[in-house]
Amino acid sequence: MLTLDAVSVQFGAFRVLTDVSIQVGQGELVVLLGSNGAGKSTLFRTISGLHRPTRGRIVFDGDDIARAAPARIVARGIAHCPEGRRLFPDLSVHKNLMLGAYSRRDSGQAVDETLEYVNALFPILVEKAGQPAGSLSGGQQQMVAIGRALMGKPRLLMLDEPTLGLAPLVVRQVLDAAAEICRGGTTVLLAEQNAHAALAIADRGYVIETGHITTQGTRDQLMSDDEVRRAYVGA
Amino acid sequence: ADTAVIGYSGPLSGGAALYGRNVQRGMQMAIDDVNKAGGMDIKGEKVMLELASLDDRYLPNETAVNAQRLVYQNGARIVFIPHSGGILAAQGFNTRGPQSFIIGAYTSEPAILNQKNPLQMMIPPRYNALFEPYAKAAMERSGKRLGMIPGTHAYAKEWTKGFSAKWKELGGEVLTDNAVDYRTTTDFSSAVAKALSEKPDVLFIGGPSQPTALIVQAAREQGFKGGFVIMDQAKPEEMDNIVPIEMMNGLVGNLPLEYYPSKNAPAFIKKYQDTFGANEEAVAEIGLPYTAIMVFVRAMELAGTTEDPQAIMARLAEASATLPPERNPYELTGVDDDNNMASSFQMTVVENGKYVPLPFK
Amino acid sequence: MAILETPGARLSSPAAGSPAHAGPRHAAPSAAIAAAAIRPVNPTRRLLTRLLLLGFLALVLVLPLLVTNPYHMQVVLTGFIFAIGAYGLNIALGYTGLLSLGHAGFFGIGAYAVALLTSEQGWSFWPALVVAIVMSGGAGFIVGSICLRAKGHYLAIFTLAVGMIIYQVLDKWESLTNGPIGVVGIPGPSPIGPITFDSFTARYYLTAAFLLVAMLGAWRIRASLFGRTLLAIRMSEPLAAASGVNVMAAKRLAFTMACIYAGVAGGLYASFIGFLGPDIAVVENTFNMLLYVLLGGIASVAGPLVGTMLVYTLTQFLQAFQTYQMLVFGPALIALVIFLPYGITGAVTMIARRLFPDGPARRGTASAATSAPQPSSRT
Amino acid sequence: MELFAQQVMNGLVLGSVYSLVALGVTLIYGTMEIPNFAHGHLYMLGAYVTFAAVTGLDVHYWIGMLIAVGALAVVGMAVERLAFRPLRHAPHVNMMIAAVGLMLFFEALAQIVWGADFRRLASPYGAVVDLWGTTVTEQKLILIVAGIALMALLFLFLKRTPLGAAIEAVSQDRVGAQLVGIDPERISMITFALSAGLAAAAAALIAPINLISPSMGLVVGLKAFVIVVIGGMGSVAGAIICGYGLALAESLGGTYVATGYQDLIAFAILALVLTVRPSGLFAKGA
Amino acid sequence: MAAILETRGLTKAFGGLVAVGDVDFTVEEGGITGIIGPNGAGKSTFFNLISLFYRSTSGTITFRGEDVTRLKTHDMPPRGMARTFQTTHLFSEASVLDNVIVGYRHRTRAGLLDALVNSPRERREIAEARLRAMEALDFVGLADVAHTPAGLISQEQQKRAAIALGLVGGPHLLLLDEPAAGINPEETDELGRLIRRIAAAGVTVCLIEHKMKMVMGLCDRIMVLHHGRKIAAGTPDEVRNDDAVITAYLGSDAHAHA
Ligand SMILES: Nc1ncnc2c1ncn2[C@@H]1O[C@H](COP(=O)(O)OP(=O)(O)OP(=O)(O)O)[C@@H](O)[C@H]1O
Ligand SMILES: Nc1ncnc2c1ncn2[C@@H]1O[C@H](COP(=O)(O)OP(=O)(O)OP(=O)(O)O)[C@@H](O)[C@H]1O
Ligand SMILES: CC(C)C[C@H](N)C(=O)O
Ligand SMILES: [Mg+2]
Ligand SMILES: [Mg+2]
Repeated sequence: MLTLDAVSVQFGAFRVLTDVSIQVGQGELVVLLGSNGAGKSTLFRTISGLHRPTRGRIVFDGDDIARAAPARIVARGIAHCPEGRRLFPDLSVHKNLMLGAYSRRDSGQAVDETLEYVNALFPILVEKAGQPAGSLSGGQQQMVAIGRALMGKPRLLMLDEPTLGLAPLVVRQVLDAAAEICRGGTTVLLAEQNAHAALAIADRGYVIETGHITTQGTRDQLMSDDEVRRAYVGA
Repeated sequence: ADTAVIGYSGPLSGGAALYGRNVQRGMQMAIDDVNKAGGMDIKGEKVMLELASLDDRYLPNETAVNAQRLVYQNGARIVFIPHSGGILAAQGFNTRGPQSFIIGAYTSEPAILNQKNPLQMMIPPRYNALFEPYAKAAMERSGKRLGMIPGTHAYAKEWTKGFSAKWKELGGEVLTDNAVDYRTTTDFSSAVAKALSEKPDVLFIGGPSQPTALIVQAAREQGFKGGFVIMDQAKPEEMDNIVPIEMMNGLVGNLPLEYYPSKNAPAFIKKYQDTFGANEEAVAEIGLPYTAIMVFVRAMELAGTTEDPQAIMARLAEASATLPPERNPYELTGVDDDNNMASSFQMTVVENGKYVPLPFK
Repeated sequence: MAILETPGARLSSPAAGSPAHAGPRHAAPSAAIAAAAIRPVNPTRRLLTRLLLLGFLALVLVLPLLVTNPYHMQVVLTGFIFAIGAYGLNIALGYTGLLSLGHAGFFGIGAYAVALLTSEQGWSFWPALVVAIVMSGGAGFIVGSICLRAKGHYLAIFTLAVGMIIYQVLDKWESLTNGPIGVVGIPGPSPIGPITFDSFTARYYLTAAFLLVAMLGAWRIRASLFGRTLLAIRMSEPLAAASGVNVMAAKRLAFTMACIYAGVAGGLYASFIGFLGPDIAVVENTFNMLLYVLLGGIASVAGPLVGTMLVYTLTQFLQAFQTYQMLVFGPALIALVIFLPYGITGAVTMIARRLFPDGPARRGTASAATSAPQPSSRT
Repeated sequence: MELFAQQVMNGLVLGSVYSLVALGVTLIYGTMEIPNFAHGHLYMLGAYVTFAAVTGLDVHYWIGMLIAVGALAVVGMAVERLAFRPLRHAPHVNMMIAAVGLMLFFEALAQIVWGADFRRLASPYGAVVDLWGTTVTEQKLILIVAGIALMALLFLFLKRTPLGAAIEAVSQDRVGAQLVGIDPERISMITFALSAGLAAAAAALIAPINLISPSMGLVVGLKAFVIVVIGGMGSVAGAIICGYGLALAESLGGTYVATGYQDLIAFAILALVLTVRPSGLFAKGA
Repeated sequence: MAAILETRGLTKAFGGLVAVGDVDFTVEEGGITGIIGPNGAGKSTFFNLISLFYRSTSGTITFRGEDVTRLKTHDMPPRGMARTFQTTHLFSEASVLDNVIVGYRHRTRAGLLDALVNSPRERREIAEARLRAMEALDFVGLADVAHTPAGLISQEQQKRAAIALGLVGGPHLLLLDEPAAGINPEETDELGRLIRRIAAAGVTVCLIEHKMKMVMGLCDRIMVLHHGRKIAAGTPDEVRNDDAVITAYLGSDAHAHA
């Protein structure tokens, strides 16, 4: 459903992505591995329209969205749970979640259902609902961010290092949630450094290094790739 | 030189812009008249006049810079300034410095006379001359209890001080001072209500004409029946464009030029309204600067120079006493020994919707 | 061995906790490290900077010979005076990130101190100026102690109010200040020995001297440890505090310094213009000085002067448009802040950086004439 | 006692104006943190446009007001687009300077188009009514009622509608907002239009009571900033309460303390409040 | 070993919520102490309390024998306590070197007057500060980016820069809040070695971390917080096998990975 074709991104003289080409098929869970500064977030930001690619096409459902505005892209059904969470710190947790449904056009009831789904995923958010999001703990904020992305009922969900700063238990909850979401029919694109856990739930994966896609393959191929094991699984 | 430059530095923008513009208009009118009449006759030579104006937003330091500019760039030897601050700043160097120049001082603030600056003509009357006649007129007609809602600006402060002192001296009773800023106050009602709560017979008010008129209106709306004394800054002829003149009954103030017992006034007013529109009033800020220019013109002609300030000042008295009538709308009779031009002035009281002139006693 | 060089290792030395702990063992650090600590600066740029500085000093010195027209002189003089005020604002805003919208108020305090003492008490200018410094500084210290607990926007509006209050006091406290009528006949600076200050030239050199001292101070502060502390506070107060900086004390000191600059400028203003009214303290004047700092180049050492002179001449030029001048000036301001976000010096520095880049490191020196423009934190 | 009632009434009139203007400032400054000190000048323009419509096109007063609100909404958007949007990434004070530029521009513009002298807009509702021992003109009653109605509407808009939430969202995290499908540029345009419109409404309501002049906006504008800060940046309720609070303090203070100090009162109160509570009365979060 | 830091009944409530409740905790001089616990357990709050970033609701904090409970944030670094923040926090516009120099400020005495007259003390201390900062950067391996604006170096470099900023003042105790968050396994191991070297240099380290592999490998002692309360403390092995900890935090197959 999503195809990147030789996408390059440049900041001034500084090229961050070089001819990145990836495919994400309907209903897949694809993981994007790469260390700091490799370009994962930049790639996501480019897909969701926050950066303009200097070259290449980004095709979603057959249309090139490479130059569309973020709002348009969200409306088309791509949700992006960004690095650094990007919550609305002074707004209540509940308002943060509801804003996730901003560009939804379906009934309020449908939105409420999604809300219940999110609350089931992260029960702590129910008891924090009234509290300003900024006052939550690092991990709790991460949960709000994921929840907000889910509220858009996206067809493609991009999670940028969602387990960052989460307790081991929660790490698994979150990744299980991602898998769960995927099973529910939503395509998931996941950026992770915690490769071991991520690959456990992924169908396929790409490895990105300094802006180039260096390796790609199915979960098992990547699992057994020594390079990948050394650098990202850290086993 | 075949043209002589008259300088002007006044507020052309900001809160006092209207005031500054009026003075500028008066000057411009005079200069046009002189030029239409073929200019000045300086030792048999025709010399045209030219006005150079700069905006000083009522700020003394701007006036200082402007005055320098007018003198040293535009070659002016006479600079009109319409506010005491700027005048006092200019006094710092108009007699010293490479080139001395004359200050045409359009302010009624007596403080500018303290320095006895030899190169200065004060144009409007000193307001302290008005206190007694105003007070008497108001007391006789309306009563002895004086409520006060004057403005808070420098000019109003001085007025209030002097006038209330005089009022007491004449045996009147002065109630609390409810001064408000006429430019920034959004609604005068509360000040008026406060003043009226003391049941005054006369209200002392005054700032720019229009807000002054609004206070009259608010007072009437709240049922005030007494009279008013207005500072000379407010012009009855402008106020009656804002509120029906009946509301102004019992109001004591400066006599509008149009009611002056002066043969020259009507022509002047007509000329002004032909130039600037029928509903523009030829107020003192127009007529007095006009006359002042004419005085200087005459003085330059008598002195036979446009260049030498001292020489021009030397002939000022003579010049002001011998103005040709068509150039003297107020029929002024000459400067006093402080070089104050309009030292004699007239007042009015409004009685059932009419301006009744009252000559000074 | 490397371990011995680590800060941690130093803890084992008895002198730990005192600055003296940079003990003998560290007297001779590895040359490489010592060398690396010095910023590599492009020599050409440093040279140009120095030349610019010399040229500037020379110009200041000979200006009266070039400018004979008293009007131009008056413009320069008034410009210099406001520039001093602008330098104060730059210390608060540019260095420390404290937006003081009450700056004109402190300018007014200094001005009235000099005006009243010289004209009414018959003091001579110099002691009066000292009092002006003490008063504006004292007021700054007190106000700072209260206001600086508020941050960002709250501080801005708080100081705006303080400025308004100062103005109102000058306007209403008639027994002291003559209220709106103002102070009349303020004498010029009294002579020092044989030197009198009646002539424009003499007054010029006096003002220029004050200006140069002000600039020197601004430059020293910026280059100093104290200055770095201020810059740190501007960039992040919490981190500065967590790094052991007494944020409140430093801010208060910077604020006081700024007010002293304003006070001195005010004192000169009063005695040069000869008349003083309350409206010197109105917020428009603060905005003007803000403008000078910004267009010149915030946090830079040349900026305030450049900005003041530029804006001042521009307004003089625009006078030709009469009533229409603000129709031009207003949009001009907007355009300038849009296209020169870091002011003239900012733009110049950036160009200079392009032309003469530094060595391996990507950062330039904070040199006297034009120093790195720093985006001011959202104050 | 009668005096007291009269002054409370006057306070309510003034308060309605303060609150309306302050609400505009809460949106722009309190929420989007754009220090548009020229807001008072938008208010001034609003008054002039109403005046021009009523006298020039001689439409009815209410139509005049609508025209003013519409016109100012457009001006507001233009201001956002031309002056403030280009400065989004610039240091914050640059916006203040831009605001100063706008002030100078608008004031000069008004002076050139409508002249430096005061203008007067006659009210169709000039009649004087007696109310609980106080005398007020109908116009003032209208001002109070309309003012309160407008505030209620705005409050609901901000707290109940997605668009309202979006405004706050954008102000707190632009990127975050974009990622939930909000178009920040559209939002800030709407916000500016809204606040300029409010200012115009306030001006149109007060115009018949007061005089119209190029410099009428400055002080009201600055007081609005004071109100917003006392009320706590971005707090709508705070702005309304403090708007009326300040107005009452001024009219009553003017009566029982001393007149001529109104402007002092406003700023003194602010200083006191911030001394005790460095981040305002109704500050949220902190 | 003596206690370098000791808290008694330390409590912090935000409105109704008790973020940290009645925590008695001791950090032994030397070595590495870890704090773990679920998200929202109160770990960062605990750091904010002992670094006096927050005022505690009740309880006492003793640092090197001195009761510091009522002191201010900026009083701690001079006494030898330094910290980093969970979301890496630097003066991003300034060069990395200038960042670290700020960390040395509390060791210097030169003030406004020294600045104005450029006193010998000013000159001496500036040179000194530069040198110490450079040493600190060298120690964390960032000497080569010393003159780069801190905002332009990578996430992981920024984390090390923050550590240098803490180290330069020569602290006795260094608090690290999730130093390894968001960096990959390889770099995590590298960071672990750095932390060891810091401890070896005589600095007591106390860190919050969710990466169990790192915590278990690094720490001599671990405290576990849950709902603001201390539910366990002890050696990695004790903690790892503590049922309460497993159910609350680790999950059954914790030691498997991560
Ligand atoms: N706006 C920008 N301007 C300049 N450089 C940028 C910008 N955004 C990112 N970069 C650089 O691009 C590179 C890739 O950054 P990116 O955040 O995409 O990496 P990442 O894979 O997400 O790393 P991490 O795991 O830390 O999130 C980094 O070197 C970063 O410094
Ligand atoms: N300033 C605050 N105001 C209100 N509540 C707060 C504030 N700071 C923290 N909290 C609450 O206190 C609790 C502890 O927060 P804290 O940040 O200490 O958790 P943590 O242990 O650091 O979690 P994480 O590992 O996710 O960082 C959380 O429930 C959080 O919502
Ligand atoms: C108030 C105005 C009438 C000006 C006044 N004449 C003055 O001297 O400033
Ligand atoms: Mg990333
Ligand atoms: Mg934490």
